[in-house]
Amino acid sequence: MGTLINILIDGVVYGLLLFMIAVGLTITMGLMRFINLAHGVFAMLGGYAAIWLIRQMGLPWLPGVIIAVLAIAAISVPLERWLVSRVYQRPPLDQVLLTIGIVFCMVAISGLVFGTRVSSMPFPEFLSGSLDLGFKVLPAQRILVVSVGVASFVGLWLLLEKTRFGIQLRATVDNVQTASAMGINTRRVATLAFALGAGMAALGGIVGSALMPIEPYYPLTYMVLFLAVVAVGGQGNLTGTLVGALLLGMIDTATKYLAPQLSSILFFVAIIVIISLRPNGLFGRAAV
Amino acid sequence: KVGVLTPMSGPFSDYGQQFSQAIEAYQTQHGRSVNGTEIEFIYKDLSGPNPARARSLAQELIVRDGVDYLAGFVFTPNAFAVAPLINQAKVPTVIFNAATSAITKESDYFVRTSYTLPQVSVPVARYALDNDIESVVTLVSDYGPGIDAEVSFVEEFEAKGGTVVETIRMPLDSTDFGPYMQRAGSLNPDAIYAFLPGGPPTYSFVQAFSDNGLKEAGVTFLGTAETQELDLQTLGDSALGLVTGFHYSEAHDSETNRAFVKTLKDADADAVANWASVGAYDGAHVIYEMVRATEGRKDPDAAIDAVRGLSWESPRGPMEIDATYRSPIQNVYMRRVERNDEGNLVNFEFDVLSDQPDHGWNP
Amino acid sequence: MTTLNEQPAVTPTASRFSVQGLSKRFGNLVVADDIHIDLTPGARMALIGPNGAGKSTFVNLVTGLLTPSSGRIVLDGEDITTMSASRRVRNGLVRSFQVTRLFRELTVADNIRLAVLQERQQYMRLFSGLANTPGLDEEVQRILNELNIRDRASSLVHNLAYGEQRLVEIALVLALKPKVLLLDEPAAGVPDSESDLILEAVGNLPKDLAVLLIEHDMDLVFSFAEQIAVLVNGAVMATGTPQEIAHNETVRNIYLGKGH
Amino acid sequence: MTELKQMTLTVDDLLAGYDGTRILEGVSFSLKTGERLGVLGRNGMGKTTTLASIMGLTEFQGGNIAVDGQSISAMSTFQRARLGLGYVPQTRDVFPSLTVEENLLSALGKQPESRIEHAYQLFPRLKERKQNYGNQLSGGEQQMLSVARALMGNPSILILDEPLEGLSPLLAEQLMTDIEHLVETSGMGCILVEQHVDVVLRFATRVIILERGKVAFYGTPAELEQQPKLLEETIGLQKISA
Amino acid sequence: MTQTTVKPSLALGTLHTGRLPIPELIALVVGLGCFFAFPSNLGFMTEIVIMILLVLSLDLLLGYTGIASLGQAAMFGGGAYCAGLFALHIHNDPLLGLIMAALFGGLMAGVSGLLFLRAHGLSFIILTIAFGSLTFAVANQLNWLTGGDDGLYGYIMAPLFGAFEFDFFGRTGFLYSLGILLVVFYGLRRLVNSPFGLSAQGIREDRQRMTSLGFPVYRVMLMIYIIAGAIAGIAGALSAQTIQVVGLQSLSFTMSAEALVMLILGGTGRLYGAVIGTVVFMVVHHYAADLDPSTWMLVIGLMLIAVVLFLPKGMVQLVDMTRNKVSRLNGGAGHDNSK
Ligand SMILES: Nc1ncnc2c1ncn2[C@@H]1O[C@H](COP(=O)(O)OP(=O)(O)OP(=O)(O)O)[C@@H](O)[C@H]1O
Ligand SMILES: Nc1ncnc2c1ncn2[C@@H]1O[C@H](COP(=O)(O)OP(=O)(O)OP(=O)(O)O)[C@@H](O)[C@H]1O
Ligand SMILES: [Mg+2]
Ligand SMILES: [Mg+2]
Repeated sequence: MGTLINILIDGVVYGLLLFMIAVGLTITMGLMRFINLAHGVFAMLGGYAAIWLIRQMGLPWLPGVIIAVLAIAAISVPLERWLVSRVYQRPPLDQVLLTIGIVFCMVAISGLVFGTRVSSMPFPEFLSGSLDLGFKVLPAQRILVVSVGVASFVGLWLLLEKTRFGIQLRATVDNVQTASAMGINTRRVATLAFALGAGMAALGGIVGSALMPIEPYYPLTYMVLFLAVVAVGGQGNLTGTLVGALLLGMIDTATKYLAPQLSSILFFVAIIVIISLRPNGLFGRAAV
Repeated sequence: KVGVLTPMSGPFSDYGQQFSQAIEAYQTQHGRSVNGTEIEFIYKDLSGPNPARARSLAQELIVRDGVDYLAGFVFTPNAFAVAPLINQAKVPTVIFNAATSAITKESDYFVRTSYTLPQVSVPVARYALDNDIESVVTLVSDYGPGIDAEVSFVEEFEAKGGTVVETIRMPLDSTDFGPYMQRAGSLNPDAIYAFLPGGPPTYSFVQAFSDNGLKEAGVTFLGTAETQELDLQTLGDSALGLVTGFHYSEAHDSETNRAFVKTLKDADADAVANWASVGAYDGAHVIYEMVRATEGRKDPDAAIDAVRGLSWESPRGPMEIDATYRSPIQNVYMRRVERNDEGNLVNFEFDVLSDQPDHGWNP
Repeated sequence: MTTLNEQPAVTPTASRFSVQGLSKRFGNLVVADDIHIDLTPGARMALIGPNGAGKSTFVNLVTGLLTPSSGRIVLDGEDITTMSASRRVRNGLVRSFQVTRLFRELTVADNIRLAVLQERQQYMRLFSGLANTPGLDEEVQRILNELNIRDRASSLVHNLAYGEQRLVEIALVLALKPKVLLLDEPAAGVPDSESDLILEAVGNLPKDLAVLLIEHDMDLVFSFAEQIAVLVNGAVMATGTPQEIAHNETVRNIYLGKGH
Repeated sequence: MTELKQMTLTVDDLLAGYDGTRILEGVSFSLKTGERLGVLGRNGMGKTTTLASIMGLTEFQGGNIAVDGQSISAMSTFQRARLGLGYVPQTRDVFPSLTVEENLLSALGKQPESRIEHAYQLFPRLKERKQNYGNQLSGGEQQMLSVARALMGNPSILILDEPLEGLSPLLAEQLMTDIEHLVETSGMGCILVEQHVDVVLRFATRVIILERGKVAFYGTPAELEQQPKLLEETIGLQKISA
Repeated sequence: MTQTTVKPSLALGTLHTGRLPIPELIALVVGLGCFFAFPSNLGFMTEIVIMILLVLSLDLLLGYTGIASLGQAAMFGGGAYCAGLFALHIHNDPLLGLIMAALFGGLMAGVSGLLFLRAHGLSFIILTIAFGSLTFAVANQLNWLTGGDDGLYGYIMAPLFGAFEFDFFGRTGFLYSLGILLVVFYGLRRLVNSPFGLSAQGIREDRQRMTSLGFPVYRVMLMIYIIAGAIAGIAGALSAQTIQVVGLQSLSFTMSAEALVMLILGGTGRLYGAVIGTVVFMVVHHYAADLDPSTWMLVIGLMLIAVVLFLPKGMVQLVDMTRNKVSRLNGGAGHDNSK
C-alpha cells in the first residue's frame, strides 16, 4: 500500500520532470518537425547560464533563472537564422547531421570553458532539503518541478492551440511556400518558435538539474531520453507529451521500487511495446 | 619509452589529466632519467571502454613508436584487449586504475598500482561491524565494479554476523535515485553501502541521499570512491559526514604525501590529488624501478621480477606489490567528509586497517 | 500500337467485381451509405456526384486504404473485403489517385519500371541487373510511347508540370494490367486536347477490363461511359445510361446544372 | 465587404524558372483592379510558373514585376501577399493539419474575423466541415477552401490557378458566377488559369496564351476568336464549344 | 519499339548496373596499398574496414530504403558476442564464426523488424534506439555469459583457412576483413542495382504508393532489414575475431549514432558514400585526437556542420563534381538520378 502511494507520487513527479526536460523538444521537433538533437545543448546552456549568473554574478535565485532562460532563447535566434533555418526544407537526416555537429561543438566548448566535471546548481533555502508529508518525504525541489511543469503545460497549450501564432506556426510547418503566399511572415514565426523551444529547454535543464546534473556531456547523455518522451507522447502534441512523460515516469518509478535490477530493461521494453502498439504515439494523429 | 593509454577527451578525460600531472610531479621529484636512461611518456587518447581502439593504439605504440612499457588503463575491457598483445610482444604494462582482480591473471606482464574493489570493500565491512552497524542496505551501480563491491562487502559483512537487509543494483543509466532511497529508507537500516561510477551519478545519488531524509534519519553512508577529491567540492554540504573506506586521501597526513601534493600544486595551482593521481605516481615509480633493475636493457621478465614484492613509502602510505598477483598490498583508511580550516571539504582519515591484500584474488 | 490484350476473355455474363451494401462512417458523418455496385467484365461505368459525395472514399474503401463499417467487396467471386491493399492490386484491382501520388525523386522511366516489375512479379530478383531483366525495358518503352511522354523518360517527376504528372499517374495504372480499374478524376488538370489521349489509352485497354471512372468533366464522362451511377451524400441516388442520367431532373438540379 | 485598395500589376519581360533552368522567357502583361486576365496554354507551358513568379515562389531571373510602378521583384512572398495579392495554387495546398476554420484564420492577417462568415456564405459546405482537418476534405472541398482562404486577406488582385479542377459542373458554374460577382461588386482584379477555353473566353477581359514560356497571344477574347488557327496551334482546339 | 535503344536502361535514364567488379578491384588496390604503406596502423585500418561494413548496412536501410535506424549497433554487437561465444565454447574457426554471426544478426533484425517496421519516422528511430539500449542492458545483466562490463575475453581464434595465424601486427586480421568487405560490397552493389533494389528505392520515396502498386511493402522492408542485420552481424564478428575481446560498447547507442553520422557525412544512397564518410570521419578523429584530445569533438562538429551547409549531398558531391567535369570533357552528361 505504502509502496503504491510512493510509486504514484514519485512517478507523477518524475513524469512531470521528464515533461519539463522534453517539452522544448515537442516544440522544435514535434511542432516544427525539425529533428533537433541539439535540444540538450540549450538545456545545458540554460543550466550553465543560471549557475554563472547566480554564483558569479551573485544574482538572487529567481531573477537569475529567468534571465538565464531569456538569454538562451536570445542566443538561439542567431543560431536559427544562420544555421538551423537553412535545413528546414532539407531531408531530416541533414538536420540530424547539423544538430549532431552543433552538439559536438558545444560539448567540446563547454568542456573547455566550464571543465568536464559536474557544475552544481545552487538552490535557494526553501528548495533545499526535504519535505515531510507524514507518510513519505519528498525532496523540496520536486515541488518546484511539479508547479513549473503544470504551469508550462497550461501556458504552452493556450499559446499553441488558442492563439493566431499557434495557427500560423502549424501552417508554416505544413507548407512554407503556401503559408507565405497567405501573408504569413514564415521566417519570423519559425524563429520565434525555435526561440520558444530553446527557452523551454533551458528552463527544463535548470529545474531538472538535481537529477540530471549540468556537465558538458549532458546533451549526449540524455538525448535518448528526450527523444523517447516525445516519441511516446506523439510528436507535436503537447497533451501527448505530458501523458507520455507521466506514463514513462510511472513505469520507471514502479520498476525501481519493484524490480530495481531490471528497471532499465523494463523501461525500454515498455517504450517498445507502447510505440509498437501506437506507432504515432499515444496522441499522435495518423496522417490520413 | 612508456606509452600511456588513457582518456584525454570525453567524459573521463579527468583521468588523463590526473595521470599526466602525477607523472609530471614524479619526474620533477626524481628526475627524467634513471642512471642515464632517459624516460619518456607518450600519451594516447583512449576515451572510454573500447577494446578495438585499445588494441590498435597499443599496437601502434609497440610497433611504430617502439615503446618498452605500456601504462594507464582506466577500464577493465581495454586491459583485457591488450593482454594477448603484451604476451606476444613481452611488454611490461602498469595499470594505473582498472580495478578488476582478474586482470593480472591474463598476463604476467601486468602490474597494478591502484587497488581492487574487494580490497577496499572488505575493510569497510569490518569497520561497520566494529562500530556496531548491524543492518545494511547495499546500493550499487549494476556493472562489473559495482557488483564486485557488493559481493565482497556482503560476503564479509554476513560472514562476520551482520545482516544485509537488501541488495539493490541500480542500472547505470539511472537518473532518479529517489525511489531507491525511499526503498532503502523504508527498511530503516543502520547504514547503506554504496558504489557508483564517479561524476553525474555520484552527484545525483549523494543529493538524493540527503534530499530523501536518510541523512536526517541518521543512516550512515558507507562508500569507497564516492567522495573522491575531484567530485568532493561539487557535492557540497550534502557530502558532509559521509564515511568512506579507501586507500588514498589527499588529506593523508605524511611527509611524502605533502611533498607530492605540493609538487602537483606548484605545477598547476588548481590541481587536485586523488586516487588516480597516486595510482599514476606510484605507477611511474614502478616503471622507474623496472628500468633501474634492467639498466635500460630490454629484458621484460627481469623487469617484472624486479618489482614483484617491491615495497616503498607512497603518498598513500606504505605499499607493496604482491609477488604473485602483482597488485598492491596497502592500508585502507576510514575517512569522514569534513570542512578544513579553509572551508574546503576533505576526506579526513580517522581510522586505518593496515596492509590489506587483494581480497578478491583467487588463483 | 501494340495493345495489352493478353488476358483470356472471360464470359461477359459473369460479374467481375461487385460491391454489396458498403457503408462507412466518420464519427457521425456517413460518407458511404449501403452502396451496391456491380461491374461485368468490360464494363465502362462512370461514378459522378457532387463534391464530398463520397466518391474518393468509395475508392479508398474498395482498394483497402479505408476499412468499411459494413458490407462486402467481391472480386472474381472472391471476397476481398478484408484482403490487404497490396494483395487486392495483385489480384487485379487497381486505382489511380485524384491528387497525383508519384515517386517524385525518381525518373519517369523508373516510376513506370516499378509498376511493370510488380505486374511481371520480377521485383524479387535480388542480384540481376535491371538492364538484363527480360522484357522490362521494352514494356516501359511501350507505355511511354502510348502516352507519348517518351521525351520525359529520364527527367525526375518533380520537375514535371502538373498535367504531365497526371499522364505519368495514368501510365503507372496501365502498366499494372488490371482486371478492374478505378480512375479517380484522371483528366483533372489536363486540357481538353490532351484528355482525349487519356481516353484513348483507356480505350486501348483489354476489352474484358472493367473500368469505373470518377470524373467531373462531363464531356469525358458522356463520351466514355456506357453506364453512370450518381452518388449523393454517400448513397447511390440513380443509375442508368448516359441519356437517362442526362435527362434526370434531380441529377440536373443537384449536380449537372444548366450547362448540360 | 471592407474597402478595396486600387492597384496596377505590371509584369514586364519576366524571366523565371527553377534552380537554374529557365521556364519563362520574357512574359509581359499588365492588369488593373477590375480587369480580368485569362491565361491559356497547354500543359507545361508555364502558366503556373507565371503565377508563382508573381507571388515570388520561383527563381526570379530577370525582367520586372511591379505594383503601381513600384518594383516588387525583390520582395519576399509574404510582403507581396500583404500588398493585396490573393493566391490559389493549382495544387490547392490547404494546410492538412489545420482545421477548415484554422486554414481560414491563418490567412486572415489584419482583417476582421467577419470575413470568415462571408466565406462560409460563399461555400456553405465548408461551414459543415469547419472542424475537419485539411487532409480530411474531399478534393472539391479542398478547392473551395483554397479559394476561400485566398479571399481572407481582402486581396485587390485574385490569382487563380485552375480553380475549377475537381469541382462538379454545378459547383464550377456557381464558383465562376460567384467570382465574377465578387470581381464586379468589389472591383477586384483577377488572373485566371483555366484549361476550359470557353470558360476563359466568357470570363476574361483580356486573354494571354503561353507557348513554351513565351507569350503567343495577348489581347481581348474577341480578337482571339478571330484567330482560330492560332487557337488550334497553341491549345489544339478546332472549335470553341459554346 | 523501333527506337528501343542499344542500352535501354541508359536511354531511360537509370543507373547502369555494374556487373564487373571494377570498384572492388580499385578498393582492393587501395587497401593493399595502405597495407604496405602503413604496416604499423593495421589495427586502426582494420577498425575502419569493419566500420565501413557497419555503415554499408545502414546505407542499405537508410540510403536505399528510407529506413532510418539508430540501433544498428544491436546487430553489430549481437554478431560480435555471437562470434566471441561461438569461438569460446563451440569452435574457434573464423569463417564458421562469421557465418554464425551473420545468421544471428539476421535473426535479431528479423525479430525486431517484425515488430518495428510498421512504424515510421521518429517512432521507428526510437524503437531502434530502444532495442539497442535493451540489448545493451541485457548483455550487461547476463554478465555470467557475456562478462558484462569486463567484456568477453579469453578465446583464441584458429588460423584463417587453418593456415594464417592472427599475428599481433594484425596483418591477417586486416587482409581477412578487407576480403570480406570486398565480397559484401560487390554483393550490395549488385543488390541495389537489381529490380529488388529499385523496389527498395520506391519504398524510400513513398510506401503507400508502393502498396497501391501491389508491392508487399512490409515483406520487402523486412527482407532488407534482415540483410542489413546480417551484414552488421558480420562486421561485429570481424571485430570480435580480430580483437579477441568483445566489450559492451559494441552495443552502445554511440556506436549506432556514429555509424549514422559517418553515413550521412559521406552521402546516403551511394555505396561509396558510406566508404568515404567512414574513412574521413575515422581518420579525422584519429589525428585530431592525436593532436589535441580536448578539441577533436570541435573539429568533427565543425566538419559536420560545414558538410551540411556546403555539401548537401554529403562528401560524394565532391566526387560527382569532379566526375561531371570529366564527363563534360568527353561530352557525356552525368545523369542526375544515379541514386
Ligand atoms: N478522414 C475523414 N474524417 C472525416 N471526414 C472525412 C474524412 N475523409 C473524408 N471525409 C469527408 O467525407 C466526404 C466524402 O469525401 P470524398 O473525398 O469521398 O468526396 P468526393 O466524392 O471524392 O468529392 P470530390 O469530388 O470533391 O473529390 C467529404 O465530405 C469529406 O469531408
Ligand atoms: N518545381 C519545379 N522544378 C523544376 N521544373 C519545374 C517545376 N515545376 C514546373 N517545372 C517545369 O516548368 C515547366 C512549366 O511548368 P508549369 O507548371 O508552369 O506548366 P503549366 O502551364 O502550369 O502546366 P499545367 O497546365 O500542367 O499546370 C514544365 O515543363 C515543368 O517541367
Ligand atoms: Mg474525390
Ligand atoms: Mg499549372
